[in-house]
Amino acid sequence: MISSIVLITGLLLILIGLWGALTHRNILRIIISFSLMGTGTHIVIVAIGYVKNGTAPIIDSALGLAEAPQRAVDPIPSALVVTAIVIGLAVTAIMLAYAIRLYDTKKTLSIEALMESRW
Amino acid sequence: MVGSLLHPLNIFIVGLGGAFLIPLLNRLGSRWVASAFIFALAAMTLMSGISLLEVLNGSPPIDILTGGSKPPYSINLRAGLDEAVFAFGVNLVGLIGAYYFLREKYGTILIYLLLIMGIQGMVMTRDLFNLFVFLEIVSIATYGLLSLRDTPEALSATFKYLMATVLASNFFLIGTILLYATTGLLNIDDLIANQQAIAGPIGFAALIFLLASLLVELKPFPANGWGLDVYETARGDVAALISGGVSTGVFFALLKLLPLFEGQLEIIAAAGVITFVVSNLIGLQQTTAQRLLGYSSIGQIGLLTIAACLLRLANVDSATFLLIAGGLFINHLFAKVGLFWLADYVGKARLQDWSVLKSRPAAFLAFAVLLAAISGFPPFPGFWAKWQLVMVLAQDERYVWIVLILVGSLLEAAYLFRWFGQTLHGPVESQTARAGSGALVPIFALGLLLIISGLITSNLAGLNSFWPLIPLAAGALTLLIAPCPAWVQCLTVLGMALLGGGWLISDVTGLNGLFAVLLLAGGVTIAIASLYRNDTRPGFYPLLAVLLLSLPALPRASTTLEFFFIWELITLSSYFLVVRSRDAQRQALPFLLFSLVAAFFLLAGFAILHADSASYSLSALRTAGPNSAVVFVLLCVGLLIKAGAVGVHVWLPGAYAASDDDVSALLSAVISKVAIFGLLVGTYVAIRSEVSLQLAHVLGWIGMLTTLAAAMMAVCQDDMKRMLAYSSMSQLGYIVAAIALMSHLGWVTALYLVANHLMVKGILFLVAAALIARTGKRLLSDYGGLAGQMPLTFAAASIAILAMSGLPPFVGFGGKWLLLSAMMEKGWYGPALMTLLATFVGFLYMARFIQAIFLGPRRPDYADLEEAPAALLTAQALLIVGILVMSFFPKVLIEPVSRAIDPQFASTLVWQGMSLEMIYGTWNPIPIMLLAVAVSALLFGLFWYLQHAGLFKDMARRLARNLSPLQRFYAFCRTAFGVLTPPWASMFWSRVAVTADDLALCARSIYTGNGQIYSLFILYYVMALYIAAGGLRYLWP
Amino acid sequence: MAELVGSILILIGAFFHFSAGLGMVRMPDAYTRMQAGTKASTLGNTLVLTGLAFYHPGWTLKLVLIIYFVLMTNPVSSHALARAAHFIGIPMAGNSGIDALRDAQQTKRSDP
Amino acid sequence: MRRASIVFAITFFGLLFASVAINHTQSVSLWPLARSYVELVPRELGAPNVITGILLNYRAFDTLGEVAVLFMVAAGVGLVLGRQPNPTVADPPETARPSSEIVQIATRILAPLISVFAAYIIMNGHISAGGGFQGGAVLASCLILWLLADAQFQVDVKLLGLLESVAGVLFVLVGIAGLIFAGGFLDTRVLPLGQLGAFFSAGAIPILSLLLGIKVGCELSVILARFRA
Repeated sequence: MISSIVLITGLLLILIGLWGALTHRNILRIIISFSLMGTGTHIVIVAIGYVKNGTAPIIDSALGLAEAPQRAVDPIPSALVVTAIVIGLAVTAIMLAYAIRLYDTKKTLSIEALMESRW
Repeated sequence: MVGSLLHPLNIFIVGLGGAFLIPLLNRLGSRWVASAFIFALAAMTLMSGISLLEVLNGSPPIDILTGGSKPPYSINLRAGLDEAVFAFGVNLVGLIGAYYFLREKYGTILIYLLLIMGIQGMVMTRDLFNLFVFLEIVSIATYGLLSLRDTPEALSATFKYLMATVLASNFFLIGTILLYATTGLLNIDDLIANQQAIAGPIGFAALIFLLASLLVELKPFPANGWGLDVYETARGDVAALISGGVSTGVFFALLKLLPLFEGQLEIIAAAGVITFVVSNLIGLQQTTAQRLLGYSSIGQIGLLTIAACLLRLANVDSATFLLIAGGLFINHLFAKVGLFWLADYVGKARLQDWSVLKSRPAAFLAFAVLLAAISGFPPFPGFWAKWQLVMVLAQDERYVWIVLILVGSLLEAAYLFRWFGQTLHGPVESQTARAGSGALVPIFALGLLLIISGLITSNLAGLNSFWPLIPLAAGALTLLIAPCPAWVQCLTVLGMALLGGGWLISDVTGLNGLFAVLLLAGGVTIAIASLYRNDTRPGFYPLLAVLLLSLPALPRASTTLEFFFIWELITLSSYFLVVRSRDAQRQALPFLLFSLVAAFFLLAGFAILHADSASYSLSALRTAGPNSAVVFVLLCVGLLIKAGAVGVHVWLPGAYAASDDDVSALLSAVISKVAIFGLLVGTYVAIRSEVSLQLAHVLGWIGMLTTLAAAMMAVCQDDMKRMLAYSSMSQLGYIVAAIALMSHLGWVTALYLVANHLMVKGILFLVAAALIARTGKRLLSDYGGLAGQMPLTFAAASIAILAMSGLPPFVGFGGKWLLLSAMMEKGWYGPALMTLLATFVGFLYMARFIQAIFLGPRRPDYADLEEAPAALLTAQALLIVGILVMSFFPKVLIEPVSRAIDPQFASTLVWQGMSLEMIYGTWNPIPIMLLAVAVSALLFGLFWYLQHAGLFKDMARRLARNLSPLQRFYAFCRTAFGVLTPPWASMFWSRVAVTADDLALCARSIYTGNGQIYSLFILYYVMALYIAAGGLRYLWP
Repeated sequence: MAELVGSILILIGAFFHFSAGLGMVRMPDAYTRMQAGTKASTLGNTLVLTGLAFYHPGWTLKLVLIIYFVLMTNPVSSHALARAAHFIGIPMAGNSGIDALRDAQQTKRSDP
Repeated sequence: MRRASIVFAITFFGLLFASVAINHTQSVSLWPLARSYVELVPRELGAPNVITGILLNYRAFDTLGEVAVLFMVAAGVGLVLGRQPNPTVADPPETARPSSEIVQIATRILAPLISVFAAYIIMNGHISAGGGFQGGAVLASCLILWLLADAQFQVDVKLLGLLESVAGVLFVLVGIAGLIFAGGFLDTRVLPLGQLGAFFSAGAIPILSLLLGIKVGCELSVILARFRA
């Protein structure tokens, strides 16, 4: 049940991100929407990894070595999400850098101004 | 130890280690950074080269393990044959391209190195999430490199690129995790192994997301506006990396995951073909160089996708798959990257400003080589790959795909060579292209690589004999002696032609042998005339060498592949010869396009032949397969286009008239015979099957129609060379009709006429060349009374005219008479009548040619005109000797001809006689001659009467003010025939061109330049894929 | 017995959190919303954490550290936020017209 | 018209995601691959935290790629913003509005606390939750606080760049050591596994985690410093 809730929130976040990226005119808002979409994807990744009433796959006093396979949550999505988050951050950083350069050269942040090359 | 040192895993260690070291080395100085950069790239190229060699001579795909354990637990990479070829190609280009980045800041060098390493990773990794990481490395490296050009357009284009690729990588991530949700696996091999687990809405959505993200990264048609803007605005070498490197990585990722998309192969191929055709269509409307290259590169990737999917559907063996996919990829990679570097070197955005390239002949040669490679001309890998692709598709009965691919390639050749024409004929600015010829070295390296890989792919594709490459070798040799004076080059070319040609035709027997001798002798004699010009003509002599040697090589071809290879070589070299002349800019492109269409028809015909008889040999044409009628029609259409039949003749007069004088002589006398030889080879099959006989009848009618129409149009011409062009078109009509008779007598006539036409047209065009060389004027009305000044030329011209018109005692009469009797024998009364009519109209323009130039009052300003140049006269003399021999000793030609054709037909005619009279057997010549003269006199009188009776009174009166009665008569004929031959053909073809341009205009209008619209297109593209793949069943509960 | 005291403390803490939320929604202008949000939630955190300490006596040291950390960061950040808001001139609701910071800055400027 | 097409596209994707969400059944047990990971990591690598075990050993190639991504972003952002007219001319830090003394004092108190916490996360990556990436991020947050608080504080980008590349090179060297001494490239069983849960255990994972933490911390600070400039 829990993973369905988390999954739905993740998917909703992706939709909101998509909607924001397509409707807002301001570049910064577009970048925020894209990072929102990224976060949504990360939440979906974590939701997929959830196992019914499972705990974190860390062997310590709370979770013994023998019972780990039964009660641990799937470790692979968590490992993937760490990498995905860092990539999401990297891409957002590059987008922000370009937004700054665009503002420097064009003195406007609206996406309508980026229409030089067409056809 | 050495083995482990050169293990492909070290590619990534060197790549990453090198990248991390570069900032440290930067403290020591930029020289260190540059050397470390070159060392790292060279090491990576060496390693991928070694692994390619290992895999080539048989070792199993090299597995690379990481993390110290077996694949399902840790990530593994693989360097199989396909991976090694793709990786080595990209590495090579990366190493050569590093030249442009040596002086950049260390940050750029670092990113460049990681980009190349990232592409290797994408090609070799076998883990899905690792593929995502490498995809991100490549994308982020591209974002970093795109910032090198800091103009506002570049920044906005990059931002659009960012938005699209972030969207695509998010879809990839969603696809990966949903796939994990259904299968619990990340390793690609495991995923493919238990593919049936990927089911239900989640599995389906996962596959579609994965597929969509990879396709979007390949910039498919509707959703690639962002890609084009980046190609247009990025720096040349960065755009080269994107089109060459990044697209390779993404394409190979798609190739790797194809087994997962078994159900959607048709859809992916459809997406590829739409992209290929439409981007090439829009290419017609482009004005900036890099955007045009962007369209072409996106089109080529589309073609690669088609090839990958259809080959998988036809489940071909891995060698053919590598030949086609590898060939197309290598072709695209080297040619496109070279052109982007050239764009950087020229530095001009607009197409027409590229004429500055002419100031550097070497760069211009590279430009031509790269363009020819992209449009799939021999000897480059693209040609062999496209040939093999069409063969496989025909076997798989995918005819619609063949048509679409050929249409796309035609469009691509159209805008590429229009660009070449603009560059060649554009105004030459004073300042040369940006200095620094060092930047040219990488481009030459790519040109060389293209040729080498072309040769390698050629023997992969089954061309295992060496002789078809002799023409190219000769061309290259002549290129080396370019600095020598003109006559030295011309003599060497003639020498090589005689030597090579002699060897080529030495062991060719039967009809082919005859044609080989004819083509070689005709070509060399007419080429002697080229000695009359001793101005330096850059590039003329190598092309002449290629042409002269490929002509005799054609009859030697025993397989369809060799035939097609030589055929394309002739087309390519003749196009370059035509386009060289100044006023040929508008006529050269139609010449090329129609020849290409002809070549594509041939290709289609051969493909279906191969599909039928599963053999490449030309002799397969002899046996009637299930759809030999289709093969017959395709071959005939192609060859008729090349022979300039009426309706598709619009290219002929322009090309013949506009090219240099000696080239037009070669074109009309010798190269047109190539189409005739093709007809002889192609129409054997007609003898076997009944339906082809009816088709042959139609062919006959087309031939006669061409003759009549061309003759009438010839009369209307005032330009000397255009008139001769139309006249050679009408003579070809005779020959086509003769072949169409499909009888022994018919084919003997055909060969007889071929020899006659070659000699006659050679002389007439050389006469025209002499006249233009001396007076510089081209219009018949400018001439008059030159008989006195140029007696020899006058004599040669009159002999040729007499021979051509068919009046005895010269060879023309024999030909006409044989044609008439053959038609009578076959019972074709209609065409026979038209022959007579055409002969009469022929008298008109031939007489006009002599009368207008040599007879009549001499113009005052031609008083001091001396005789024609010696070279032209010697060539004409040789041809006249040929005519005389043919007229008085016909057995010299007829005997071997009938022997050559005997096996195919019942031999109806036995030749014992020596001289002319003996040949005619039952029909005595005298009455025939009288009949011919009487008929022409009658028609002559009829026309004279009509002219006096005032038909077209007003038009004649307007013309007739100061003309002599004869000129008034010709003016009247011109008006009469002008009415009879309305320009339907040229109107139709120009309307075709206009509709193509309009289609391109409305297709490109979807690229509005707005980043959000492009992202919306991407979303709709994903939706379209989902629905097309049958996703609706999941959406509708 | 300890659980009872703990749960009462957590309940009060939760009530303060709720009031913080309510304040954020109902307060008229930026500054009042900021102070409501910060003060109530800091107290709320402290109460919840002390309640937890009663539940798991073993964690008290860590919980005290966390409380100390929250006490340090929450007010400081809202202070910085309010100052920045004032700097870029976000309007204040109400007609009291008293703006201590502005007066302080003026006096500082008039006699450096 | 555009808005309508956007709405249509979003609803379609909504439907698509709905079909995924409805058919998603919460998994009751681990996938075989995941199950073997949970069993293998503590036994083979000696690392209680399975995720860090996967990240730094089995899928270390991903992490190496990941680190390359961050490395490129740091260089890329430098390239993109490199050409800005030198910011010190536009609004020199001297005239930049100094933050109030409350914030400065708080920073002086908090900064050591945060960096200790970051060190804890990095070094205990293989025992409890955390690891190189997360620790690096916390380290970077400490630096941001310092940057915000003290306008004159100029982070030494050159030094961070050096530290970053040294950490990267060491990371690759440890990978190569794995290739030579242990099972394969990036195999952390180069050092003794030690006792499960001890500070110095699980082979080279703590070292990799440390290098990763330093590298990510420096890279994020370099990016942020570049943004502030």
